[in-house]
Amino acid sequence: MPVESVLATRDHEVDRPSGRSSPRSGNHGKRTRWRPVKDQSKFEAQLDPGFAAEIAAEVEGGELLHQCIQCGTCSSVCPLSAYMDLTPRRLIAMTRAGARDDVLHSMTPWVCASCYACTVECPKRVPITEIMHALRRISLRERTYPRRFTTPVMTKAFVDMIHDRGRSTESWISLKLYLRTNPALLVKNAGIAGRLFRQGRLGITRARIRWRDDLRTLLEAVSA
Amino acid sequence: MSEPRFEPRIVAFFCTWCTYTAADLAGISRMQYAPNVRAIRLMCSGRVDPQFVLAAFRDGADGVLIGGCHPGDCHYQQGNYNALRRFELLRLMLSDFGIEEGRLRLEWISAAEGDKVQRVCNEMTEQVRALGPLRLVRGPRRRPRGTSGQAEAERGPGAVEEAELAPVLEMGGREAR
Amino acid sequence: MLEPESTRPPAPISSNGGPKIGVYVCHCGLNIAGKVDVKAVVEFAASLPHVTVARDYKFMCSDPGQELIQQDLRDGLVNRVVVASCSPLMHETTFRRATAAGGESPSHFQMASIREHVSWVTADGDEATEKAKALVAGAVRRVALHEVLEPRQSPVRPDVMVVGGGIAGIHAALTLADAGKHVYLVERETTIGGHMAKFDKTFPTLDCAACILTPKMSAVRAHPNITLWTFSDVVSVEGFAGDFRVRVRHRPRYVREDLCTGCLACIDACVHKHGKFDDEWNEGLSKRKPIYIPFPQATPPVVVVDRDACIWFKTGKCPRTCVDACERDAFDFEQTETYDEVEVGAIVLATGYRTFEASKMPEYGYGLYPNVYTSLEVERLLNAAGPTNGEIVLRDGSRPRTVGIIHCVGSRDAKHNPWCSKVCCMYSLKLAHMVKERTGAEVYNFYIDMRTPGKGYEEFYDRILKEGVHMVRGRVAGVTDEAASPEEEGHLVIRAEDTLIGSVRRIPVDMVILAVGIEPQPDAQEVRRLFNISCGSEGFFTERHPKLAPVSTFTDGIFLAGACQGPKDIPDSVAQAGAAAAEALAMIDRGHVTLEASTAFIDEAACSGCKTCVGLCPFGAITFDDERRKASVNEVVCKGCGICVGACPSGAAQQHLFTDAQILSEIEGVLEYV
Amino acid sequence: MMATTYTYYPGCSAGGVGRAFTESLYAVFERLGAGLEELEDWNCCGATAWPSVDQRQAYALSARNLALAEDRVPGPGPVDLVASCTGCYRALLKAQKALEAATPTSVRLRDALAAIGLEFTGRARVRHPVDILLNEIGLDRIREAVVRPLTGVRVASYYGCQLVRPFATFDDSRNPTSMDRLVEAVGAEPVDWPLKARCCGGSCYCGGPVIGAMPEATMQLSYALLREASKRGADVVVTICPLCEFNLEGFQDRMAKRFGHPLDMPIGFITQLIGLALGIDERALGIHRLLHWRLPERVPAGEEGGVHARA
Repeated sequence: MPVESVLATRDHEVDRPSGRSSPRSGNHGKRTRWRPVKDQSKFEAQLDPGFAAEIAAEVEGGELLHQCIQCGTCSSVCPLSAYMDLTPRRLIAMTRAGARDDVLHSMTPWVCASCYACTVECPKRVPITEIMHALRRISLRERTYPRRFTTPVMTKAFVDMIHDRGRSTESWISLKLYLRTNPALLVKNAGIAGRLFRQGRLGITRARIRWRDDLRTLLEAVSA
Repeated sequence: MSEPRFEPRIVAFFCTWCTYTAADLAGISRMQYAPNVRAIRLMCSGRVDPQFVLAAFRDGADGVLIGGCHPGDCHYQQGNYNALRRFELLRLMLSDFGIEEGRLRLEWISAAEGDKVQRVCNEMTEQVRALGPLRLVRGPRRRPRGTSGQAEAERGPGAVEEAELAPVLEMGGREAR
Repeated sequence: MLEPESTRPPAPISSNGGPKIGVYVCHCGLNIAGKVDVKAVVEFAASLPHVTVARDYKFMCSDPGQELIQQDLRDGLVNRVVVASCSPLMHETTFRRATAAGGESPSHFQMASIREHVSWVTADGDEATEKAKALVAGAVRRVALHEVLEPRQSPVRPDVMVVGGGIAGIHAALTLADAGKHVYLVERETTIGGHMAKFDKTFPTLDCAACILTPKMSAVRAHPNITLWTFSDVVSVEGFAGDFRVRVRHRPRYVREDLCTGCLACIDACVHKHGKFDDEWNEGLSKRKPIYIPFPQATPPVVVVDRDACIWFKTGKCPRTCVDACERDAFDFEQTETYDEVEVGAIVLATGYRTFEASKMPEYGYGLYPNVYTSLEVERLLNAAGPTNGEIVLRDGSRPRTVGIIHCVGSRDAKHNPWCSKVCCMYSLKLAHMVKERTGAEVYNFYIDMRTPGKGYEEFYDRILKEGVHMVRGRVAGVTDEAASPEEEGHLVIRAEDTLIGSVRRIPVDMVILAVGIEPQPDAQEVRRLFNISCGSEGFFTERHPKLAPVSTFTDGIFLAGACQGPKDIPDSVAQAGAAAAEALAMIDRGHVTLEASTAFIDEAACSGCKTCVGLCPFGAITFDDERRKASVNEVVCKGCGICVGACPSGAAQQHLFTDAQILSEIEGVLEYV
Repeated sequence: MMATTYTYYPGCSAGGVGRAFTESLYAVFERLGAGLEELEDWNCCGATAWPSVDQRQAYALSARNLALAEDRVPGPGPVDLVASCTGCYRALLKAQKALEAATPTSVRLRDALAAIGLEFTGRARVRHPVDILLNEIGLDRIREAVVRPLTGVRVASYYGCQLVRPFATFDDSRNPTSMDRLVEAVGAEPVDWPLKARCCGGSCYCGGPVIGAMPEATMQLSYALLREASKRGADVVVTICPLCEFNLEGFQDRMAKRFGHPLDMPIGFITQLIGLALGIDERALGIHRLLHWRLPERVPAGEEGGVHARA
């Protein structure tokens, strides 16, 4: 699979301020690990010609992704594109080309903050944020999402909690998250938790709604 | 799908300057739309005589569409306003005959709006399809309509007798000469 | 070679000369035959009443196709013709002519549009065939009732009006005038020259705009065949091809054009010692006095008084030093609007364009950051006659060291103008070159796609690349003064993804130039109504055919030149202006136009004298004889709309080729198939 | 307009970091003669997490809230459902639009609601408190109610992302001004700055420092905002999003360490600022829950003895 080669820097290097640090500051003395370059060519057999249509069907107005002119407005208004392995523009291009595996393994949809700047600014009205959400759905479904990255874990924890209780409680979500991703954060953020507690801003009681059965019935009914 | 879908027949009167040109544009742009609308070209929507609309219904149309230039854009200054006035009058008249409102439609479509021709034709076809065949009893002069050849027996009570329309059609003493 | 592909033996011809209809179904290559079962349509047509011949052919509009019709007419097989092919707006004239050439009245012809209205818009072949049959049936039933009409002709006046005095209007006017026609050139600004007169250099040759334009401007003024009306606008247009009556309003300049010599002594003498009001010609980058001339070579070289700024008009108290300074006594503060009415045979519209209003895109900071300029403003800065005498300086007088040029501002954007403005890539390259040459600055061009089709254009792009202009492929998301690093401090920062390297770049610059796109004039819709032509929803005037009639309009006698029809550069505008002039000349030199045959007439026997029609006619073509209590139509004035016919309660008013009987038959036809 | 009572959707963060927002919102609305009544048994809006799993279910969550709001207020008039958290506001609004559209999804949602005995008839309209303050209560009424004008206080309004995007219902999505107008109404001086609707990186979803997805990215984004606000001379930054507020406020010490630049920018909610101008007790406004809150000396002291409040 070409996935490995294209996204060799996935996961551990996501958090790099590539777009912001001054060019002179370089790599901050980090040693660059040599990696053999794999064949990056794309053979038609590796591409999925129906992928763009699949995404388009997932999203209202999704067919507009065929209108994309690759101008890069989305990437440049995106507050987080510097931290993405594929800029939003590239993600759209690869979606259109049918590079299904690369797209579904990309970190980009999980880095997206859903701030909708791209959607508002796109000169061709491509609903980019919604496409990001669609890509998340598919990558969760097909289990191609980055396992140790926080956002997918968070998503699942959040959805589970709502499903069970109808409401979320920030403190509990965070706790769950730390345990599943990086327990060290428990220690690191203990001070903040303490402060929030003193300010009365740390909800301890786990909230829940009364008609939880209703909620479950509703969710089942809409998925039926 | 045992029963064939009802295919309404719709007669359209398009002014040559705007709507007919827009229909040409729809063609040039290869915009696909329902084949049920048959356009008759007139110089101006103001030429649409109420008797044309009534005659169309009598002759087997299930719907009539009138297309003219947008207000203020008439090639002849105000022909489309005349069309509008007659249209309002016709609507009243048709409801008296029990012909549903949805069977007659007036649209302003400019020469640039090929997409509107497509949309309006599709909408109108679906609308009239939903209303079903116009239940208008025709005299022996008219042949049965459509390939399905709806039998006279199918026409239940409440169908409009053509005789009722006759006085209107004859209003000006003008039958097809 | 004629090879009729299916023929029905001629039916016995009735001795009384009744209708014998020939139906000719066109394949139009595969345009029709690819969808419609042409044979089935022919067979169906042959079964219709009065049809004596039914044939199909690959291309009916071709010579052999027309010959097919003419032969059948000559052989007496048919005396009425129905062609089922493209839209009548396309080829009706062609086939009417063929019918006439076959010896039959051209009015014994009817067309069924089975291409634009059927094969091109219907997905299913069977349904398309059924619809084609219906339209053919309508045409056959109607043509049986067509009457013989003699084509009416009307003489063409030899004079021409050209509206708009930019490069397109100037070129059209000079071409027509050189051919000996009298031209009225109407311009609403105080000078001709248009946008081109504001430019410094023109791409790709970099010749100076003034050097090539001003001789033409002088030629306009000097030409004995041109009446130049500046500061004037068309207020009404009446009549039709060959005989337009146009009313023109002249706004007062408060200086007599026939006396002013353009010595400009009055401007020096004005009580305002310095310019105080935004100079529109310099895009507001400089100030002018209440009395001014837009630029030294303005044509005509006549000053104008700005009524809203002039102290005399505002207070009535001014020593009027300007008047004293004028040796020719050219001032006339009592001037009012005057009107002229002229009769012309043809009109050329060359009303031009405007540039996109940059403040509509606040993300680019125009109007917020002083050093964000539009391309037009920079053209003025570059112009030696401009506000800085050709120096590229920022608002504080300093020279920029880095300049960013943003392409596609307002263009290719679904939120603003979806179209490509065509000229911006090239003029942005030109500006990059000029700015680099004059200031030595580093220049960054931000583009989405480079579009340089045109003679010498790609070569120009090569040259600019060689000169070291930085080309960044990415649409700019925003211009900001927010500094994210020390080197950005005090600069404007342009943010764009460099899509070719896949990273977002922040480039600090001193000056931003917005390559604003081309859009229709704000009053395009009103102008189009005035001249009774059509335009797209955006406002560019619609040509009669995008390929084959690019300078004609749907209104005979009115032609288009320049960017009023769509974004165009100077060479294209001039070429189109020449073409429009040639079309106008062809019409004038033919000497006559064929009038619409479909005029109204009154069947006096049926007229009840109700006068309904008289008030309805928008053209006053109907008169009423009080003595006989009958209405009558003046067929020369009648435009053939049929409004009176539709309204006549007694059926006395009728319209040639659109009689009640004909239309009712067509209705029956389109409904009574299968 | 007097004594209008709005149905209030607090959202999950109202019980946590957003507590001060809710408290001040109640206090300010009450002072301005508008009531807020919490929607009974409201459920989570689904935020951006649920659409990442199932879009239709996400709509269903919000649809229930909209239907509950309609159920609570008898017809036939419209029901304004006020959502203070911008994430909830956007999610509810999106669901409202999905319900209103004539699409198969809408039909499906309505059918699903029917399964639990609820109905969406189109009466429910999602509104934001800023929208209500500006367009229902009105600037005039706010100006009249001001007892302690915040003269001279330079306030940078921070709109965040989802208040104006993707739906700009009552403001411009690129250059919003609604909060600035409120700031002006209470006598303070709005600071115009280019980053007022730029993402702070603190969305629970993309992972503020607490979540820890991308601490560096979040710190960079928040730091850029704070630095720019202080560069433009802001005394205080007010916002309308519990997460933005927490994110901008809670990590200033870490940012200071990371970027080597001292930071002490007061962050609060716009409703707290308005509340102070209306003379509402600081405790009622939840001022004590803020970390850096402080207004400059330029403010004339009120009867409570100044507006210096640090928790």
